[in-house]
Amino acid sequence: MSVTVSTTVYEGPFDLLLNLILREEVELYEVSLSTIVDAYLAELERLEVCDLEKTTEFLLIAAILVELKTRRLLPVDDRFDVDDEFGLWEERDLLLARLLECKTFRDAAVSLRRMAAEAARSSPRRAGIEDRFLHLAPDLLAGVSPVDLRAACIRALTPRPVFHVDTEHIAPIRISVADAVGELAAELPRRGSVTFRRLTAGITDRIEMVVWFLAVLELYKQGVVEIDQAASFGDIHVSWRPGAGAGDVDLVDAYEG
Amino acid sequence: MDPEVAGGPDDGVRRAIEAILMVAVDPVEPNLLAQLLEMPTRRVEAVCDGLADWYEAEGRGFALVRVGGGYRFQSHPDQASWVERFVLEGQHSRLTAAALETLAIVAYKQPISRAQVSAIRGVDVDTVIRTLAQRGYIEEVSRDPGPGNALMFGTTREFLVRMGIDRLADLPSLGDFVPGPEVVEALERGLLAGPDVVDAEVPVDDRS
Amino acid sequence: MDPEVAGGPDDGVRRAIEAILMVAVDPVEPNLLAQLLEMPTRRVEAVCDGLADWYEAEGRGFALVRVGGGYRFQSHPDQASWVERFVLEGQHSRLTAAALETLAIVAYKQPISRAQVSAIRGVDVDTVIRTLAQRGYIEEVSRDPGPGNALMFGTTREFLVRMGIDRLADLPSLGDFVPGPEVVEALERGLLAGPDVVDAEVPVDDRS
Repeated sequence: MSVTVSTTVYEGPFDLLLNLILREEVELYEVSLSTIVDAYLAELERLEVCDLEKTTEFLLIAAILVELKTRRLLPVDDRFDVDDEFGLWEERDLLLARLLECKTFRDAAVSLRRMAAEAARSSPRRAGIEDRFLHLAPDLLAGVSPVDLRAACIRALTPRPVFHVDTEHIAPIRISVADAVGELAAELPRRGSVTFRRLTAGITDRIEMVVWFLAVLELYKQGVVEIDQAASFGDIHVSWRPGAGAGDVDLVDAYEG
Repeated sequence: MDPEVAGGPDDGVRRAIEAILMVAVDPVEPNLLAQLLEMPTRRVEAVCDGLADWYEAEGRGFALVRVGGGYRFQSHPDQASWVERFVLEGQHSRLTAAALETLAIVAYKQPISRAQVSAIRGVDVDTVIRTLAQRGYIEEVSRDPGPGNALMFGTTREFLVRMGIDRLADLPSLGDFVPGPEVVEALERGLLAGPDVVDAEVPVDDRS
Repeated sequence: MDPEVAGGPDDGVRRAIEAILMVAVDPVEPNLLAQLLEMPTRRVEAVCDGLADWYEAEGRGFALVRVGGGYRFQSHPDQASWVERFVLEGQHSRLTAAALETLAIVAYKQPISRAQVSAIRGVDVDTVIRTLAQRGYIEEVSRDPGPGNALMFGTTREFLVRMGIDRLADLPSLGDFVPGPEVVEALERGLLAGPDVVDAEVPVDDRS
């Protein structure tokens, strides 16, 4: 199923998720992650000057989806950790609560917009007092000194604080999932088994890390690698399945998560 | 004939109020009117409400409304198209959906800190908060007594005026917006699909 | 009953005029009303005069008068004592922080247009500019030579008197204070022909 994601159709990170889920037949599992990542990258390209707020929102939603999807893609066997499972449910409930809250305020905002539009149909009287009463009006500058005026001027002309966000984490992604799959297919048969940690040593960019992780999952889906994690938070061992050739790998054109 | 029209017991009060509201720039609080006219606030309110009803019944092109804690004259909403022709200067620029959502959160949860708004919206709200403050819809109202002493924001009188309401209590109840069971269910279905569902779709056989 | 009250042939016109005059800040010329309402000036005048008579006959606390070439609502002369009380007791007796900042910008950056002040302050300043002008602190001093011929404002002699200084040069210097880029841009823009003109070619304001 293809879901078109446009950054202009949502406001706030949970909005996208809301839209996707509430569009009835869309299962989160079926939402194409690559569509979202691609849209994000395209948006970054398009925005010569980054709209940081928008890109950050985008990143956040992408991260949430990645997290949820990876959880579902990961094999669940009978050795699953009860605590992990419990934590997962707890996290889902939290997310659900947040989504409900988000929806509540989104609807409240729609209502505010309607109220404001209705109120804007009337304009207030603001002609003020007639000239004949002006002499009665108190001197508004009583107690204001030239120094106060200077302070007010500086206050008004001071550069507005620049909205600063650490842009490191939203640097454009250099590698696509398809690229990573290709590289892994070329590299892994030679190396046999390697930990994910080692595989991604030197990568500090979280999104790039996610890209590599998705690539590994893709290979796992295709049945050419095995994944093994001995303990929670322990190293993930990725091993090329004996007998599988690099040629068996379907070099995804566009990753369809 | 309506007692507000002429000669009634409140006739002098009515005329004074009409004159004062005609020169006022901001909504005039009933308390102030009561103080100036030396009479109970309740009587002032009764006269004002009577006047408002009378203008409406008479089909005047203007209205007397209670907004932002006071009374004011304004053009009648159904004359909006004529007033727009006359007022050439641009109307208030519209708020973005993001700004409105933030505004809704501040309105219903005030006093609230930037970080708290941020937590609900899931994004950094610094820019939006600054825009809203600059437009005069919200302002710093206090400091969080807890650690960090975060600035707490609340809505302004300007906000009430822009929403066309008299006080915060006139906002629709937040409960009206809590999603219905069908939405909750849809969200649950979307989010909580358990491992069972997933299992069926993952190529289990290939796990060796 | 008077034909202006309701349902008469001019009812729609009457309501539109009431609405427009209610929001107008200055007297509105009958020509302008005629143009907006797409009807002969004489008919507009007839409706306005009819309205004025009717308010008077009804004993409203306000009046519709023809003054300075146009029509406007104002408080009824016989309510002057109440309005005086309101002006003396009800008005804010100090400038708001926002108004003071606007005055300061005009004082230090004059001559400056309303649009420039608005761009610097990030909000609509019409009402504040009007209040400051009405109080005699600022006035129109020239017109922007560029297209649009925006009115340029400066401070008055009255302002100097209130500040207790002899001339503008006596205002304390802003020193080496550097204004924000949006301020520089706003000041530059006013000197330009139009929005199409490239900003980069305009010399930076050297007055500050």
